[in-house]
Amino acid sequence: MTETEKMDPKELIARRCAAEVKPHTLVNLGIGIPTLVSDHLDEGMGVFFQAENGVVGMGRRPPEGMSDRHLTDAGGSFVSAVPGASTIDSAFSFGLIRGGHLDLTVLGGLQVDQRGYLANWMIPGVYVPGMGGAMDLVTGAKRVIVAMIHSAKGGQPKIVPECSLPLTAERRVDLIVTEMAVIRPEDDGLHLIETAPGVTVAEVRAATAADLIVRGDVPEMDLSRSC
Amino acid sequence: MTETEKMDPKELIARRCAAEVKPHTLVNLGIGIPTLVSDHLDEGMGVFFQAENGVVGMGRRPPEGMSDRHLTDAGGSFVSAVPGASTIDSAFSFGLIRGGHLDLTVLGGLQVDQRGYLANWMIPGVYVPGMGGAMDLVTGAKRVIVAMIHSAKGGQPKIVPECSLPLTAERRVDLIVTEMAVIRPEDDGLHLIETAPGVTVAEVRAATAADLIVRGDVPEMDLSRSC
Amino acid sequence: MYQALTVDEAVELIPDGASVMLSGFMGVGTPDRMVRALADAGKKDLTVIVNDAARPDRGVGPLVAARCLRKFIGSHIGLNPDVQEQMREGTLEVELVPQGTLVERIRAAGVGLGGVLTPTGLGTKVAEGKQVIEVEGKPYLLEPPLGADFALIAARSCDYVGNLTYMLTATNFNPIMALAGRVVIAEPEEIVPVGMIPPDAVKTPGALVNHVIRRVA
Amino acid sequence: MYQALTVDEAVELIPDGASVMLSGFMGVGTPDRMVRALADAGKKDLTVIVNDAARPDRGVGPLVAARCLRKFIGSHIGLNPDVQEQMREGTLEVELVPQGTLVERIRAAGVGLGGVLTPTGLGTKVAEGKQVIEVEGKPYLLEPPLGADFALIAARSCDYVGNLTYMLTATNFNPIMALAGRVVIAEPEEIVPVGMIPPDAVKTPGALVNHVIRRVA
Repeated sequence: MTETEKMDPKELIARRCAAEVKPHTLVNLGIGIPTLVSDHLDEGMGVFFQAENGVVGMGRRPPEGMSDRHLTDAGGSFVSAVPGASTIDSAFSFGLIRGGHLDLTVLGGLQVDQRGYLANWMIPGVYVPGMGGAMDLVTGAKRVIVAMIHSAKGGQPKIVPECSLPLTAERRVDLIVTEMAVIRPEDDGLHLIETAPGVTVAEVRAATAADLIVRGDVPEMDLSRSC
Repeated sequence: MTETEKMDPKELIARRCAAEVKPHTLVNLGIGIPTLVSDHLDEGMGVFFQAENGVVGMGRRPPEGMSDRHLTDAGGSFVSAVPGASTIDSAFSFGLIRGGHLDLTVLGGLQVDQRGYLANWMIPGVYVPGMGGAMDLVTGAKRVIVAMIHSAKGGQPKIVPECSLPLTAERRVDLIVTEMAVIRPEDDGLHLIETAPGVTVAEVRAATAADLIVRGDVPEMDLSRSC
Repeated sequence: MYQALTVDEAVELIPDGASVMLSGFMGVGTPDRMVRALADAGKKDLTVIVNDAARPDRGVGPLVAARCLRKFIGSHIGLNPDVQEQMREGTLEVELVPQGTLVERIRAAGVGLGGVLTPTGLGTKVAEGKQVIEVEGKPYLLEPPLGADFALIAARSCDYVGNLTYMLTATNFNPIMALAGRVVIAEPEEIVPVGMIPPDAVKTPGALVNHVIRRVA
Repeated sequence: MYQALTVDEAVELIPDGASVMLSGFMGVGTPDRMVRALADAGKKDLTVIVNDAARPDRGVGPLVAARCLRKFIGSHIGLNPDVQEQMREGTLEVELVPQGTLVERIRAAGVGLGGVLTPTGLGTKVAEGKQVIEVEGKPYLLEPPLGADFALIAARSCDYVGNLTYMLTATNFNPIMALAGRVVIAEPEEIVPVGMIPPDAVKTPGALVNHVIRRVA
């Protein structure tokens, strides 16, 4: 796995997340690493990407010189629309999100805790960007995946016993994907279910402040499924 | 006023109601007598008629053979749409009604009482058609006019001290127009403000179970303002 | 996200006792082929959520006439004597809901809200037994969300990914009910290639539609 | 129902201290001519309701930079350092609202509902000091309606009676805010004759629009 060992950590996370996306589903990707997930999906899968600002069927960047200011993603960047796309107002867009019509959201994280609760919208006294659509996404999506670098800059653990940062929602996320591991929050805590190529269980534990439950051998991430 | 004395009572009511419609407003007309109101308005007035089923800018019956089942009024009858019309879903339609965007509604009535409260949606044990949009209209419209024949069949008074029939809303209507009189509910009760041509105050009182307040001379309805 | 089904295949998906939303206003914008097939199939004990009872031969009428319903939730039943008769017999339960409240309760279920706070119905029979919530000094009735097992949608056009459009007043409850059925079945008048419905013209994104009824052969 | 005004005439309607809804998402779908004119006019103490603070030169940015605002109500301020700075100084009050709650609060004001019952924000800082209402055994936050003195709308097309359309993701908050301003002012990119926007394509009926801004000469 020389290739994957050299892989950029963000690319590795995006690639692993892509394997979680099912055909013919409605998916919302957050800003940052989550945005990269779509690069690893086959356009023939029938996945429609929704953006909070009101598009179902967002496509990649338009051809050079053909972007238009009436069509952007939730970060304000120019995008295209795939054949079969639809555009909707903000109330409808959040109706899809809150109403349980969104099959999956992949979001970045600042902290995730033992209960599977996510904090990703502010660092009091340091950075207050606002929650944007994150609280609705985490509350309403059928499935929530947190895609993030395992530790903060400086090595501070981001997977912790209890979030010290303000929570995004009181909902257990479904999966945590980092460049070191795949972790599934369950009733009894955080299950370490995969490690990245070349990463040991002990290394994951050392970089994680929360307890990790390990049942039997932990397989290595399968990064071959995505394109 | 020989002409108006001979006028059909429903036509007289509709004509008097038409004088209450202001240019460039949004108006909803109920089934029955209220429907006749639009016949007495100039199309150049810029009045848009809304129907609960989702049209703003309803027009008259289409030319013979040109009606289409995708465009009807709230009674299910074929209508047309005026230039500048728009069609909206039911949530938007009632958003206009409940949100205070409707300038006027003219509705039929079974009873109106001393407080100005209207009952117009059921006669327990006799007839239970349902309220349709009436409760939202009476609750939400900026102005509510009740257009009805003064007494029930058999001469039973419909303007009563307190409605015995189930109320449509706990909102004081703004005006009552009958073939005998125009009555304005206010804080202190029902003010008789106009009588129909050839009808005396005593005759109106005799046909009305509620007290009527009369201040000075009661003028005769002016039916010349409408077209 | 969807499959094209025959009307009979779609009807088979709907079991006796199911709750079914049916769009339409006096039969305008109602999926008539589905209604007739459900009646012909002799479905029993359905709960139907629909604006009005239309007339015996229109809208939900054929389902009432065939005695397929156990419960009717809607705003108006005045023009369908079958409903009045079955209500008097006690074989059909009728829940009358103000039309604006009905559509907002359906929307609330569809968009994940916990209910509707409306001034409509305060001080009337509609308020009986319901909670009144005060917000900023004004009272509102608390009306619960209203979802259903199935939403049967009458569309004008449908493309291959299930995007729907509606025409004029045949729109009515359709776009709202398409949010609130656990299974959404669309009966379009025409099926068109992807791209024929521009993004801004789509009224119901295909992501909400589970099944599409084939066109008549 | 509307009059065509110059930008300057429209700006004169808006007094210091007014509450103003401003559509747009990262500046896409924002009425930029109105924003610039308000900033140039040196308006003071405005309360602005807008999805996000965009960037200093986009969306509401010029109003922030010109220090026209006393209060900002929105869901995201992360990309506008001016907001962060004025918030720290204490000269700008910021109320952060989850985006889905924000748009529903605006809609509630626009459609005459008493508030929003949403699961979003439960158990977070957003819930602090707010009432929790239980409906059918599930808890929801009660969020009040949010209206404004003015709603400034960026439309793609407008016809002579004020019917509006929007284009692609420039739609966003526009159709909802057009319901919730006591005075609604539309800034269209183009003005077209009545009839060019078919009834089913209208996103905001002209009945909601009080004023239309003239096209650039």
